[in-house]
Amino acid sequence: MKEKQVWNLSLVGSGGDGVMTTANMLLKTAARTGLYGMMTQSYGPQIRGGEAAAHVTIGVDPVTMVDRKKDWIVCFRFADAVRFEKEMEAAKNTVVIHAAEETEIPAMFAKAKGKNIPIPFLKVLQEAGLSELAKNVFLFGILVRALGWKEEDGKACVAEMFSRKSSAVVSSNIRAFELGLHYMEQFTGPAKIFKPKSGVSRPVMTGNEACALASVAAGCRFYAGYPITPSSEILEEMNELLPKAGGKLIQAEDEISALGMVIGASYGGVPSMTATSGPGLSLMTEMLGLSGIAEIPLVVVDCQRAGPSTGMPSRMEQSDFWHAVFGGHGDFPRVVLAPTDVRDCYQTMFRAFYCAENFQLPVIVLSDANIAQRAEVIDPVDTDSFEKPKRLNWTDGPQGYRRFGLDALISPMAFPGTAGGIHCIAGIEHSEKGMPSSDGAMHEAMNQKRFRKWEALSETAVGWHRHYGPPKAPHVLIAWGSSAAVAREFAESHPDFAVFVPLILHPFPKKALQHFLKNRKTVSVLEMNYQGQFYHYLKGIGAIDGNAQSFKRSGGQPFHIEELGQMIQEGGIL
Amino acid sequence: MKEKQVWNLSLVGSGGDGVMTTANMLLKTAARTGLYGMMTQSYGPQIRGGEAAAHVTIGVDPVTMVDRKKDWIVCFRFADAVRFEKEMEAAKNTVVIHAAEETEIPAMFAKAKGKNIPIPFLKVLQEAGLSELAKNVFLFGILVRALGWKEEDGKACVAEMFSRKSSAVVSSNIRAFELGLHYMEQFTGPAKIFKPKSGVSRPVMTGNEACALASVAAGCRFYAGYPITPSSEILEEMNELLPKAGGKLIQAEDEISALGMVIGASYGGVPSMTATSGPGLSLMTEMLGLSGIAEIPLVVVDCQRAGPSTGMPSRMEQSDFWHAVFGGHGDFPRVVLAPTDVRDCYQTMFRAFYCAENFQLPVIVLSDANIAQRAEVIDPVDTDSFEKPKRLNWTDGPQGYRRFGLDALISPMAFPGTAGGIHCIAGIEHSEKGMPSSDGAMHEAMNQKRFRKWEALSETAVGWHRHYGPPKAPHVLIAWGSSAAVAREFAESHPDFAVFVPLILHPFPKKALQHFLKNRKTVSVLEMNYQGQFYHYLKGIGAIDGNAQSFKRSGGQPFHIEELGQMIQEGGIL
Amino acid sequence: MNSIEKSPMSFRNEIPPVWCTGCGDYGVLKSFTRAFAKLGLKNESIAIISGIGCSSRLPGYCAAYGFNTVHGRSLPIATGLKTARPDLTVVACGGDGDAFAIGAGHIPHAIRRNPDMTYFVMDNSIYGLTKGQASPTTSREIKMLKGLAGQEEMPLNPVLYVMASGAGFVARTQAGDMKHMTEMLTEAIRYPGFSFIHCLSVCVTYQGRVFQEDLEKRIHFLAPEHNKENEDAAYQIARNDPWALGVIYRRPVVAEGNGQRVEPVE
Amino acid sequence: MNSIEKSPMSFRNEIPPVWCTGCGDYGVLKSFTRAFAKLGLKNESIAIISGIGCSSRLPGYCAAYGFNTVHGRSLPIATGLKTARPDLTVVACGGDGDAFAIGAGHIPHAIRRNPDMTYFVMDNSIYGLTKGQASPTTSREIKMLKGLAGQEEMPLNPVLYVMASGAGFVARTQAGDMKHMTEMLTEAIRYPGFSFIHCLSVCVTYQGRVFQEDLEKRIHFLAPEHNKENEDAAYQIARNDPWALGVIYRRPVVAEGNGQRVEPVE
Ligand SMILES: Cc1ncc(C[n+]2csc(CCOP(=O)(O)OP(=O)(O)O)c2C)c(N)n1
Ligand SMILES: Cc1ncc(C[n+]2csc(CCOP(=O)(O)OP(=O)(O)O)c2C)c(N)n1
Ligand code: SF4
Ligand code: SF4
Ligand SMILES: [Mg+2]
Ligand SMILES: [Mg+2]
Repeated sequence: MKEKQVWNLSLVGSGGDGVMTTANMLLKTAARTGLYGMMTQSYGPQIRGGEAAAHVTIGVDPVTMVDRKKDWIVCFRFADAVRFEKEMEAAKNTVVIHAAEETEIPAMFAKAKGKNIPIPFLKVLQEAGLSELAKNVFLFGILVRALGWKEEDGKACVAEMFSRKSSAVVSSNIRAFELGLHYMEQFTGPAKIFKPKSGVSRPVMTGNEACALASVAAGCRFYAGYPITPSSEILEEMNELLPKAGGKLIQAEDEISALGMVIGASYGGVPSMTATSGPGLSLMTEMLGLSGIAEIPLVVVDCQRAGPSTGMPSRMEQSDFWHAVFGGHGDFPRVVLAPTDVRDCYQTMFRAFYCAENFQLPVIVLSDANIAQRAEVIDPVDTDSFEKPKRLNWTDGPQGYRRFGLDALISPMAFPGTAGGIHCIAGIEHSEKGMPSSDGAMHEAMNQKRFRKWEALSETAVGWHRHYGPPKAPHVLIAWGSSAAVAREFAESHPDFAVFVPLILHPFPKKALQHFLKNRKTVSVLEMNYQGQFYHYLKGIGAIDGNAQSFKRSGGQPFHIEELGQMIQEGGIL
Repeated sequence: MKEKQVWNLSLVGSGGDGVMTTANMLLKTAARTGLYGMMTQSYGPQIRGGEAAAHVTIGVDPVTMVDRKKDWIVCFRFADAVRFEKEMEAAKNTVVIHAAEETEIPAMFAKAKGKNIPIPFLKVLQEAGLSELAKNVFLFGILVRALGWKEEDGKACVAEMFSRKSSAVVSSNIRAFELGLHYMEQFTGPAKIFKPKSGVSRPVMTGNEACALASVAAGCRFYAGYPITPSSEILEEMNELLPKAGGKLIQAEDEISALGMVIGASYGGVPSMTATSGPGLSLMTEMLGLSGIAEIPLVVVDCQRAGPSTGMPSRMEQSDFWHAVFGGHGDFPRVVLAPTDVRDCYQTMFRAFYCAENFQLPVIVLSDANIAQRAEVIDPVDTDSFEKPKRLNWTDGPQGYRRFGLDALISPMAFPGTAGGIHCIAGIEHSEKGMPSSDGAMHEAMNQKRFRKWEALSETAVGWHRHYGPPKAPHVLIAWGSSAAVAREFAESHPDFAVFVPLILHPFPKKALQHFLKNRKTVSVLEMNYQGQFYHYLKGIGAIDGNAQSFKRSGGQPFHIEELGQMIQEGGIL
Repeated sequence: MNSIEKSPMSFRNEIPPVWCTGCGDYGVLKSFTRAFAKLGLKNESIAIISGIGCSSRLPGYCAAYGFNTVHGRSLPIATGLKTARPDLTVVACGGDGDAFAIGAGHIPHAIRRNPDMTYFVMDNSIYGLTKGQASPTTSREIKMLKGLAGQEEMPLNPVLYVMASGAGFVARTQAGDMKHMTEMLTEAIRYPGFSFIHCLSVCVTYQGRVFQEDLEKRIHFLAPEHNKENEDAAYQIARNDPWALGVIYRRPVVAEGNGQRVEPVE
Repeated sequence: MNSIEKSPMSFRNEIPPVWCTGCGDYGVLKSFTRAFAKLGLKNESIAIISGIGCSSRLPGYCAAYGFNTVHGRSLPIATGLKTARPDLTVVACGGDGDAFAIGAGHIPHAIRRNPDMTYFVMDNSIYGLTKGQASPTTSREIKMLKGLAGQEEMPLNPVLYVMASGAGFVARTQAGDMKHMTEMLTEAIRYPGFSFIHCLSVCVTYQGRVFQEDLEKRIHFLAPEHNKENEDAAYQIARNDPWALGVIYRRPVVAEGNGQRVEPVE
């Protein structure tokens, strides 16, 4: 197993310190030079202006997770750093850069025997005649030097960052950048030099941005949503994208209305979606059932956060799974998909619209606070290679249009405006033509019809999963969503382990898993929720047996690799 | 196996025929004479005035279900009868009474070789100088004679029925009753004579009435609800009962508000509840989670109807189970109970309040359209023998009240007004004192705290299940709610079968089941929903294994015994 | 517009309504078909979106696209449809419970968005479908008389509620007067923006004759001198005359953009 | 009532607010504690119920019972509490999004029920907690300026909305004026029925200085001759003067029953 070529950095500050901007510039520059990277953000309880941390990992290969062990930690105030103690570990070689005024090094840095570099930020800037506000760009200069990156790449990034500001602002920031670049020389040569495998520049985006971009590419032309952390950026992004694509967007008064509008627009023939988080998904429950019985395509992205109720709005968790699969009174088919990282959001959204539009049912995409809001350098996605969603529209035909004909697997939809296709639908159980029925036999027949689609979809979704690790490894980890990364990372350094990652959770690719599990010794399911929701689901559908283990905990920070190692050990597997 | 002493009757008519009144009087008279009975009602799509059927079963022992095979069928119009064909079967000995004007006997009565009695209702009444409106009381007289009941019991019932009307109305109805009584003599002696085991008179009520009565007896003093079929009678009944008990009731503007009000009142220290059906339960999802995280006791009765969405509002189904157990984002504990008949509603509601109040969590009672609205003659319930719900209130103590102390299994509640207990709670994850926290470790600790209660409750709920049939019977049926009756009935005539009926569904009495299943050959789960919700749940928690079978179908009519027999046969068990 | 006038019956399908004999909703159904005929609409260009309730069954009886959605949500669904498909004539409809109880929160927002559609509420001051509970518009007298829950609650004033939310077209009519209903509906559909019609209606089964007689005694047409473009006058009527029939308010159309919008007045 | 006047600080707990420096909510918190002191209330007899939002964090900082519930649902929860426990002083509070977007449907019904409680809305015309999306009260200018969604939507008029729903006590105040806020709150809590306070407030982070300056320029106290018991006058103010501060409407208390209710006027 070869050493991974990554560099882990954390930046800690308070409102006004601008650590997020620095981290962003770093990631953008990495992308420009052909490197990969990932950035996550973390905030204290303060609404604005409180402590904040940015965790950045730069790598030669695609970065799948941010390590807790840091190569460098920069903090403007130690007190702020202590608040993020659980997110970052100062190891032996960790370099700690801190404001020179901060003298009492806290216990969390005790192990850091790397280097300890106090920097008198204000003094240096003042002496150069620069404003304190340029502190973060000065820091950016320091980091560009530490990484051995080209000066012009850094400069281009600064120029881009401030492109909307006056030229005076741009030039003083460029000066601050240069100052940082040269300041660092007195202490050290480059901390780490990466040779990118190619010089190709790649896009940087968050999971929420990727979801929005992919949805529009997949044909979504209507969005209605209600803001909620950590999904709001999808609404904001769609508000930019849709008008340009000839689509429409409404910020609804609540989530019930949001999904109602989506149903209305989709009923009108337009591929439509919303995004929300747990509390919103709970409120959408009744509308999901309406979509199910009236066979109206729709897509809901749920950026999961720690629940129940308001829970911990900015922290990740994977605890909406049960609700996504089982929520809602009565029986109706629905599809649940889960991306594992930012790039996955593309394919996932295409698949989501494919399932919704082609099979006329509700689709829930389970993202989470981590994927939703972290930024990644990603390989560009060739969306042309994806199957385009296509709704079976009814155009014309003999008299007697039956919206819910029991003879067809997929009944063509006549949307309003279609001559000759006039009919009335309802959330009430109905006959083939859509008329209300309270006949048990018709109800059973319609349930069969609705679930036949779901079974057919299950046959179509072949290969909607990934696996890693040796085919003969005795131990298998099953993981989904953003927690898949740590399982994969673990398996990379433990050849006894293989990993199965479903990208479609419901209907579950049971055959593929059973094939994968042949001749294995142990099976464990990793997920971030208290009850082991996915584990119990897999047992309920007979995909795993009673010997399988459940590795789980409540949400908060992403799983780290030592944590998984410990779970595996405690589970008696290692 | 001895022949059951029951008499099955169906009455079919249209609006104005008054068949429901006749059926009601029949049931009340049965109760008065010491017999048991059950009545279900069925309506066509017409809002009011359309066809209607009443199915009544009278028995010497408690009646657990209405048989599809009828001893007598009375119909004013054959066309109406045909619409209820699926609910009633005319067997060889079935007596068909019909209006004399109706001459073309439909195919559904072809098998009925019993007797066929045409009655010129209008003519007889006219000749006696009575109004057509008295038709149903005249019919009542006929039936009282057919059953060999005492004239005075029938008369008392007529008098009671019309007690609010003028004496002229009472006396003309009494005359109509007598007319029926004597009219019948020309055709037949009594059709069936029952000897009640004792002459004790028993109450008649529906499941919804029982839920309301029991709740008030259990200490409920606040109700908020929004009307919805088939739960509205609980709201209406509580509106009668609560003011008398010093309680309060609000008809809310929707179900979200209803459960919100319940949370508010319960937060104020008052045992509180609501009732609804599927669509309402879906809307209450977010509030359930709030109750879970803020540890606020509440009880929701869900009178299940066929879903999804608006579904078939007046038809039963058992398809809200998954939502009750798994619905809602995030992890939170909840309890799900299910009565199997009207009388069970008493104990179930006591247990519901016991679980909610003593363990500070949300409790869902899964009733269904059948139990909710059918009327039964029941043995009186000794509620004094039930454990009274009791909330652990915080009265006083040293400084530093901690609402969510991690050291206690059940943390005492200080409700507003309690001096020295001041604190603030939230749907946000919190510290022991209720302050917002976004710390993963605290979240895990609080999840543990919340689920510890649920596990403790599970230990307390010992014996909250029933079983029937020989301990060594090789085949086991697991059934819940109103579907338990048919399983039980089947087992009564099939000594190879035993039945397990959980009265608490979640947490599930796994140990009791496992004990019960020892040395059995087959296990099957019977339920009325499309996906086999309970079956999959039992597999998921490891209560049954992969060999168990799922017997299920969508909702509509209750299971009948031949249907179950066929399922068992097709399942290869018989 | 009316090149060839179609017959109202061509907007009715063959399905017999489930309503009770004498229910006000029959008249409403007729006036819907008459208005569609009068406006010369194509059947397939109409979409009628309702919630749940006796009155919400109406779309099922029209020869037009229809969607009998879930309780209280006709407006979000209609708004989504109209926004995505501005070419359609969208009419939302339902009962007083559907509109003002569970659906009340959607009304001000549908109005704020001002889609070019019509909302027709059949107000029988009762929950018909669920068998006679009080609705937000049930009078305190009737609640007391019938022993219904909510006796201390003041009834809501629907017309004032939509006025205060900023509706540009507000009219009242009654289910017993087909001619007037048709007129109001025609005008409302023609109005290029959100239009609201409050239709006083009778539930023969749960409100009965006294209610109907009372209603018939009180209703009256707006005085001919009422200036419907005068907001002050409209507020006077909205606040003080719950029985006035006619167009109570019609905000002048300042500019008709491509979406045929009424210029919102802040 | 004020036998021993407690200090406002005795209604504040030790928890530091999470609000941004300069946020209007700080002032509101102070005025809450002042009003409680002025009214001589017992700490434990007060229950403050909020929804979710920056402003909804307020109960957490008071030395009183508090419940920071879920988004948009403070009124149902407060109504349930007050109905079950009429002995308590119940104050519901929250932001403009909480109140008029997701919570809008509960407002007319809370008002119809007329529980003796106060609803205090901190209206900064923005969603603060979720980082600056438009709320139902955001002006079209600001939406256009900031490129927010909903630019064609007319803003809601909160005071008119509650008036039309039948509120008996309606006042407006602003978060920059502690004295006035305290006064309004005191009067509102004393009013024996449902009272509503519309508090113009500033979100320094997502609305910023221009908004604040504009607000300060426009606000003014109601003319001293304004007769708050005159409903017509109140409607004039409600409709035409969105910047007037003071008690806009106070329905005379006709009878005080045992529940201290205001006689509802139909
Ligand atoms: C979420 C939900 N809650 C409650 C119901 C039950 N329900 C159906 S219609 C209705 C009210 C009917 O009253 P209204 O809207 O006035 O219509 P009407 O029948 O009087 O025409 C109610 C409460 C439902 N279907 N869905
Ligand atoms: C059901 C639900 N939807 C959305 C949210 C996200 N959310 C939290 S606060 C808020 C709005 C905040 O605005 P406002 O109520 O005006 O309060 P402010 O922060 O401005 O004081 C939203 C949309 C949520 N918590 N719950
Ligand atoms: S119950 Fe009332 S509203 Fe419903 S159909 Fe009958 S008369 Fe009409
Ligand atoms: S974001 Fe705005 S409303 Fe929220 S605390 Fe900051 S200033 Fe106040
Ligand atoms: Mg109605
Ligand atoms: Mg706000």
